[in-house]
Amino acid sequence: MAEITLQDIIKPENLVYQKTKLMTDKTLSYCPGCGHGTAHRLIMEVIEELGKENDTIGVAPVGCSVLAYEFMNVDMQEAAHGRAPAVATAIKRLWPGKVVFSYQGDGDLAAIGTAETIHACNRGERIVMVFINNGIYGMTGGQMAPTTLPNMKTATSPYGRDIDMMGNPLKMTELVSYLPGTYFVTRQAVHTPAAVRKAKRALRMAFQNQIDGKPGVSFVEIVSNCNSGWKMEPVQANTWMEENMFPFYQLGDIKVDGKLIDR
Amino acid sequence: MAEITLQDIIKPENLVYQKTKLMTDKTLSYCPGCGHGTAHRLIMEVIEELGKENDTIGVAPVGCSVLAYEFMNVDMQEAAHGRAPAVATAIKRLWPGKVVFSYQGDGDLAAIGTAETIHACNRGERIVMVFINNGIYGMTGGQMAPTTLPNMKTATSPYGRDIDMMGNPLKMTELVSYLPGTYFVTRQAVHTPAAVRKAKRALRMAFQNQIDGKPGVSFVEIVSNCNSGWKMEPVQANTWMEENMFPFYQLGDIKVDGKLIDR
Amino acid sequence: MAKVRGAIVVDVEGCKGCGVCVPACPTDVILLAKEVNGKGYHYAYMANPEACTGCSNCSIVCPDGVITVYRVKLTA
Amino acid sequence: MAKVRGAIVVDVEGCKGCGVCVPACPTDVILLAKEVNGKGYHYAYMANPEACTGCSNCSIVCPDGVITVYRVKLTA
Amino acid sequence: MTEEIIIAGFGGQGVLSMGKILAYSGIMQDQEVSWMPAYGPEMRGGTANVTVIISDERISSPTLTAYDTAIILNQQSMDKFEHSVKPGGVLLYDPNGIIHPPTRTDITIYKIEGAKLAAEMGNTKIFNMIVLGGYMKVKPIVKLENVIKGLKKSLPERYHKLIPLNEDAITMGMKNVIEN
Amino acid sequence: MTEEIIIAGFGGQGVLSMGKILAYSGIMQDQEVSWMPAYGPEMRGGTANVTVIISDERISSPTLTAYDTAIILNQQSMDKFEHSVKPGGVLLYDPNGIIHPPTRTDITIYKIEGAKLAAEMGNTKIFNMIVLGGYMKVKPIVKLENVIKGLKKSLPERYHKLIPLNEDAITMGMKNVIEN
Amino acid sequence: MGELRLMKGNEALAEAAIRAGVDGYFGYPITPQSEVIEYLMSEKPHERTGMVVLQAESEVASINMLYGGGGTGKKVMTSSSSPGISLMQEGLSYLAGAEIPCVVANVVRGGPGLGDIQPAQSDYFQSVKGGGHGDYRLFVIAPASVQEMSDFVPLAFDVAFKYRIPSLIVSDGLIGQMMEKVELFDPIPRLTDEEVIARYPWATNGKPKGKERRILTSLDLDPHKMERHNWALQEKYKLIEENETRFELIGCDDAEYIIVAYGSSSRIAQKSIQLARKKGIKVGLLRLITLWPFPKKPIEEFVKNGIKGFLTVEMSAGQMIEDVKLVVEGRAKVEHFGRYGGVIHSPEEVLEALEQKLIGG
Amino acid sequence: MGELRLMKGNEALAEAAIRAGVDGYFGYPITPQSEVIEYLMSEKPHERTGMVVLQAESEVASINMLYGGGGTGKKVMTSSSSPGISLMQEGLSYLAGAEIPCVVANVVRGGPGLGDIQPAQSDYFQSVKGGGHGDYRLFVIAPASVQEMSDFVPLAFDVAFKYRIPSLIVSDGLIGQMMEKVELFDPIPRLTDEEVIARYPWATNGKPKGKERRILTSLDLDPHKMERHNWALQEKYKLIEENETRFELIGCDDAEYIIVAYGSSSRIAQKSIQLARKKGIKVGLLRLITLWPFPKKPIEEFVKNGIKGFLTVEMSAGQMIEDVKLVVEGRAKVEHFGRYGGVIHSPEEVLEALEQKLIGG
Ligand SMILES: Cc1ncc(C[n+]2csc(CCOP(=O)(O)OP(=O)(O)O)c2C)c(N)n1
Ligand SMILES: Cc1ncc(C[n+]2csc(CCOP(=O)(O)OP(=O)(O)O)c2C)c(N)n1
Ligand code: SF4
Ligand code: SF4
Ligand code: SF4
Ligand code: SF4
Repeated sequence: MAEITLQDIIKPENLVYQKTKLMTDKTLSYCPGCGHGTAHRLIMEVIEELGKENDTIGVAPVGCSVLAYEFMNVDMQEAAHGRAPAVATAIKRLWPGKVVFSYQGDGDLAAIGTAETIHACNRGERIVMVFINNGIYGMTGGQMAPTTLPNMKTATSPYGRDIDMMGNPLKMTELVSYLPGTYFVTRQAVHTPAAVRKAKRALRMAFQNQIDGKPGVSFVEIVSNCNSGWKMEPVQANTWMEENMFPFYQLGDIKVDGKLIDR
Repeated sequence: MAEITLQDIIKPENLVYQKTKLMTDKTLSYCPGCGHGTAHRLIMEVIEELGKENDTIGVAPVGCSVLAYEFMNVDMQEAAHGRAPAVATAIKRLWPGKVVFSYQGDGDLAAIGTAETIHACNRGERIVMVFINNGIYGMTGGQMAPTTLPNMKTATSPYGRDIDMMGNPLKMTELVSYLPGTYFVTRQAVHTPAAVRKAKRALRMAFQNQIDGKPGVSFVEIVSNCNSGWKMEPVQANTWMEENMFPFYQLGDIKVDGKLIDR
Repeated sequence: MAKVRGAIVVDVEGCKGCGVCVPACPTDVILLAKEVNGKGYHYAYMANPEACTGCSNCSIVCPDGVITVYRVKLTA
Repeated sequence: MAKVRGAIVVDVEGCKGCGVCVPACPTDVILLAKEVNGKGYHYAYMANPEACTGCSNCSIVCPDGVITVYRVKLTA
Repeated sequence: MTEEIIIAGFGGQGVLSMGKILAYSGIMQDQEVSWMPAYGPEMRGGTANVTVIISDERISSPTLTAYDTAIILNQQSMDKFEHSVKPGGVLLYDPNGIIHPPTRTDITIYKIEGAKLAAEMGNTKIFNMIVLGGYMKVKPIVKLENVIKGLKKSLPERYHKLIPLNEDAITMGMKNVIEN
Repeated sequence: MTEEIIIAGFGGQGVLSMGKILAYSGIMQDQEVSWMPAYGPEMRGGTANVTVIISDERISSPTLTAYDTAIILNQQSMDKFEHSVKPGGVLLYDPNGIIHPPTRTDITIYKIEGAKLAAEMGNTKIFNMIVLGGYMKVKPIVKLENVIKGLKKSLPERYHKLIPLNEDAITMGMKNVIEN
Repeated sequence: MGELRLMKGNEALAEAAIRAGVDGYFGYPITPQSEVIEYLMSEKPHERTGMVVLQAESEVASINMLYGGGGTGKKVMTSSSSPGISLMQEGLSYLAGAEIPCVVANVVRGGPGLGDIQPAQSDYFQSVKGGGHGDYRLFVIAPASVQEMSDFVPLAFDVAFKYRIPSLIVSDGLIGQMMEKVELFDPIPRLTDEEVIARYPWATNGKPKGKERRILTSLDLDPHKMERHNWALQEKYKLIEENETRFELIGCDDAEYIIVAYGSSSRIAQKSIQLARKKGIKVGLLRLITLWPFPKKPIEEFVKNGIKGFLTVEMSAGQMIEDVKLVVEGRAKVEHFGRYGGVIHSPEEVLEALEQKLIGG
Repeated sequence: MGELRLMKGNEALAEAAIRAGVDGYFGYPITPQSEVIEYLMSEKPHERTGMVVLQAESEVASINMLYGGGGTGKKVMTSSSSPGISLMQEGLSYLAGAEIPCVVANVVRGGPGLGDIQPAQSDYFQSVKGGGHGDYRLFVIAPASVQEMSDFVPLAFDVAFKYRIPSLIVSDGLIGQMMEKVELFDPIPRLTDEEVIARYPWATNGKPKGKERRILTSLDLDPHKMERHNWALQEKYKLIEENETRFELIGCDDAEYIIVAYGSSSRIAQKSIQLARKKGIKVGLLRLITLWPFPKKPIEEFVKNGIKGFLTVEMSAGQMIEDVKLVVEGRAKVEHFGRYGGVIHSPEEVLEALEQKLIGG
């Protein structure tokens, strides 16, 4: 076998992976290792692959991803805290031919935005909702989220989440899966190559459902890390996530084609 | 058998049923035949029987029962539309020894108040939530509620609730039963003597749970009629309710002692 | 041969004539009056007082709580 | 005897040195540099370029999308 | 010309729709009109009233404290509005259910047995049209033809077959109104 | 006496806590103090700065555009604050990472090799205390004993054992600060 | 002449929405304005014009639906009454900040709190000074008749789109519940998607091929950029003040006194003026049509021409009077006569107040 | 002397809440005030005093928790920043209507909309004119130092309970984020349940044996009763204006010009005044402590004594200036100098504005 140099390999014709041009060139505002970046990219890759770059409107929430519009190279609206489902509802209703998605954190979607989330799902809006569950309020400095695990320490549960005083972690994704208005509900992660590939397949199915006019919300949770909030190194955070978050927030499809999956 | 006259029977010593003194003497503001009155009375009877007249704080919502404080002879707060669970949460947290209940309609509890409902339940507040589901917004003149049945006509669905456009009826009670913070969840009715007796037993259990410090919300739905909103005579409305509401909103206990019932 | 006899007292002015008590009575004691009360409602009354067993069914379903029930045990 | 050879190009200034790509590489190609980039991050680099198969695992997990991957099939 | 009317009675008596027909009739004869109901708790209490103004000029306040004409259909309304009729004005009432008939002497008082007549005609729903007829007789502000036009405008097509019946009721009212 | 100081550098350099210790020391010697950090996106960007004022009088504005002393710990901060030192004022900087050293001639410029010294002492965490020492030498506003008292106040009990180490660092800084 | 109808103010507003080519209405029931959504639903506007009508889960959702829908360049509208409007304050601030056009109607009722459902004008401050946070304004217009409930809908949209500002139509239970003759304007067809795209290049409805994406946000983490954005907003507001102030003068030519009022209370006041004129009192009415921008010029003119005094007649404890005083600056007497909590002035008591507070006083 | 500490404004507020004997804090995180709830949680106030601290699901929930908790006679408090406060407007109107005492702190940030997280004073109108619906007022007090972030907590509660009115503490990111020396007041023990019951007979905490039940509501369907309730509120507000107005005069004795400012901008202005005095310009500072009731008297005095002019220095496009003008009524020059959207004035530019707008102009 001939000796081959890097120069021989690094040639345009040998390109196998490159950041999609639907991500802008701005440096992401996220902390090193934060899953938000991967989630952004997967959504943009799917939209690019589906050829919907010029027909997509995204709704970015308040949260770490408040600046998502700086990175996602499609038309975007920044929404008030928790209200992305209402914002996306109106967009889709008025432009039924466009592809509409919301992208929300756990504080946004499962605390202040609970009513908007439940009702957009219950009405069966034909949108994609991407739900980044990092178990914490990242943007505001690591406070407890509805999804924070029992005994987990955050800025507002400095001695650990006390279930008796602060309530239970909320499985919003399971909850919306019980509503007839959700058509596809799944929980994914983006911390390993295998997880990323699965998550991308899930996102592709979600967007495809919308394009095909399938009745109801396609809801994709992505369990993600927040290493600054959790006060860990990125790789350590991913391990902690596998060991602590996944047993509680079990990965996999929950509802497909409008039918609950036996799990 | 001796002839006995009405006068012989109608004597204080023969009294077997009389409106509890925990209901005031004001004429109820409800339409003839409306279940709100019965529900009010049952709650007051239970509180009287449990000896909690001087230790109860009720929270009345916006809705037909906005004037509940005129009829229930205990300390009462009128709450903003949908916010009774938040109001009741604070009362109970600050007076853990008192008995606290909220009383809400379906618009109040399941539309505008969805977030407060879900989160009070999820936190496992030790309160009783009474949920009057009449499938409609009574107070404001019969508009569609989240609980309105498919094809049911209301002021804002004059051609019947179109599921595709207006979404699905929301089974809020089932939804909250999935939350670990609910301790007792049940669905009752008050249109027949048998139903009333069952409903009262349920309410007694709910309040007893609270008094016993059981962890979590005791949630009592009462499927009720709204004959003006439904544009029916009271007795006819009750029949319609049995035939149309009950198949969808199945009566019975859903969760007892923190455990879901197999139904 | 009834072992018990009952009677109800309807607060005529409080009754809204909804008729919910009528089918609730197992012994068909109650009817709505032809006459109306001060508020224009056809109030409920004991049309068939003999049959009343004082079971309280009517009073517990009455949304307005306007029925008071009495009962005596007849020692046969 | 590798049938394919790959190579990655890390956008050094864009890399945040999170290290997520390191365990993602099945053939242990990547390490974080001792040196830091302009933002003070120990950026990722091909420590073991021979082993790269161009599988793209690293690039798809990179949160910042700063890895570009190339691959050639070597006709044996 | 400006005619300021209050119509007041029970909820089911067709008070609001009588006012509406009156107002529509005004429009049909090119006049300005306003129709202002009491709404909310007052309605819930079982009573209903509406202020109707018909005028050749732009109407200022749609709510009033004094009226040219009061059409009164139950005792509560009598208690409330008898003294709001302007001196020299008109009070028209249905004596059914009226315990204390009006006593003012500075106004003209008319009586119409609307409820009784409606029962006789075998249709309680036309009660308000009978009363309207009475009013039209004592205050010929709106012409019958315009009332009919107004009815056509305000009723959905499928109810147009009822217009002759309504016309009969109005005529009946016109015939049977009597001065007190 | 009023001393208006800006301390500016990277997020991890202990800029804010150095300011805090300084402010606490002011309190220990019965002075008025204020400590105003840049917060929010500026912080997220990886830089940090804090304005500390120590005064014998009530302090008015806690934010300033001109300073008696600037303590500068990276190039970005040098670019931003070199020209905010009042004429006759003091600029103290750590040359580590500084590409363009300060050029002003109307102020006194001091250098302290904080990063290097900390590395030598085997503990990068005391970097900011070394710099503080340098500052205390060139501007003897707060007394060492009050700094120690301040440290005691601001550190949780369980960290009090580290105070001697901090004291060493301060001394090291005092010794090693040099005029440019 | 357009079609004549006898309609409630709320119905006229709803019918006008359909005719004005509104693309989407999002609302939640509340007395005294539930007829708006009820009328819309019964009219099947989806069949008439393709308009979307959706009952939202709350007023918070409604206003954020306006944010989404308005942001795409479509004409969107909601309506509510006082407590519901209070819930919209965050959303309104976002809409103003992101410069999204839309129309909100407030059919005001008595407050504070749950209050009652009777007419009131006690949301004036909230409407014109900004009930939400930050320095922003809404274009605020106050119909005084059912006719104007209809006419002001297209007007509110025109201004909203011209300046990219939310418009607020402020009426109350009286205007909403009463029926009057209304001449309906001829329907304006809804814009096609292509027209929307061509007209509103700022709108987010799918990135145009080969062009930059559009972003709608009210955020700028850099305070200096945020300040520049605010300056631009203030410039825009100045422009609106110059161009869009509206008012009506009734019987003011020879007036020695001026009643200042808007909406319902201006109707009552008109009657009072008729009564006053009969008594020989020379009083005129300045009826505000826009509440913001506030009609300063006519007041300034009156003052310059030596008016003896102003009486503000408001169904509130005295809110609009502040804006009158800010123009008058002590150069003439300014008095307030208010009924509130759902009570409407009688024309007679307004006259009495005029005599006692201004003429006698 | 109380304990001396170096604290952030937000932390001082939180510590003061514990020491003031607050029974319950209910809040939702938002920059730049999340330290309040974080500090409280870390202090375990439940162990220190029995105080309840709960992170609510939203600001809407928080404010309604205040309604519930405050209604029982307990001392309850929340804090937020501009967008969160906008969400509370309905609740605040209810609290005012039902006359429930409570304390709300707004650590203001740049707006409108999401804006930024830097200090601002652009929620003045919302705070003092009522951002919610209906005629109501809040007792609004503006700390200008960390010390006052502490001291004003018990004061705000005192007024709140004395008059049964919600109190609003308005600061901003500067006051919230900066550290200063603060002398902590000695803890005031929480009232026992028995004391609460004895002191506040209006509170709903279980019907007393043999007595009437208590009802808390802001509803009265009868507009005349509602109006009477409103009259009573207005009477109460007058009383508060008489008794609770607070301000500070700095260097005003010989002043020819007056800067009017509050909170952060009053701190900046103080520095400007030092600079001005050095230049021989005789300028004083009127620092508002209460924003409502607005300190009219000192302004009236200045005008009477022939002051040459007022400069309002606000981190807003000009809101508080209206209240100054309403007192001055054209008798002296009133100018505004604002930086906003999160930008803070520099002392130098305030001096420049003073020279240009008032002295030179
Ligand atoms: C009305 C309102 N309340 C609070 C905030 C402050 N805030 C911004 S983002 C956020 C929560 C962020 O957490 P999450 O949604 O989980 O997203 P993450 O940052 O973790 O991605 C909060 C509370 C706000 N902007 N608006
Ligand atoms: C913020 C707000 N929005 C809307 C309303 C109007 N409103 C009062 S009650 C109600 C709904 C009533 O329906 P429900 O809760 O089902 O109770 P019901 O009257 O049927 O008993 C509505 C929409 C309000 N008072 N406040
Ligand atoms: S007590 Fe029983 S038997 Fe008697 S009337 Fe009532 S329902 Fe009938
Ligand atoms: S149920 Fe009660 S209100 Fe109804 S008819 Fe019978 S007695 Fe009357
Ligand atoms: S492409 Fe595959 S083999 Fe090459 S460095 Fe990346 S993960 Fe390793
Ligand atoms: S995953 Fe990306 S950002 Fe992280 S170290 Fe690797 S190349 Fe750098």
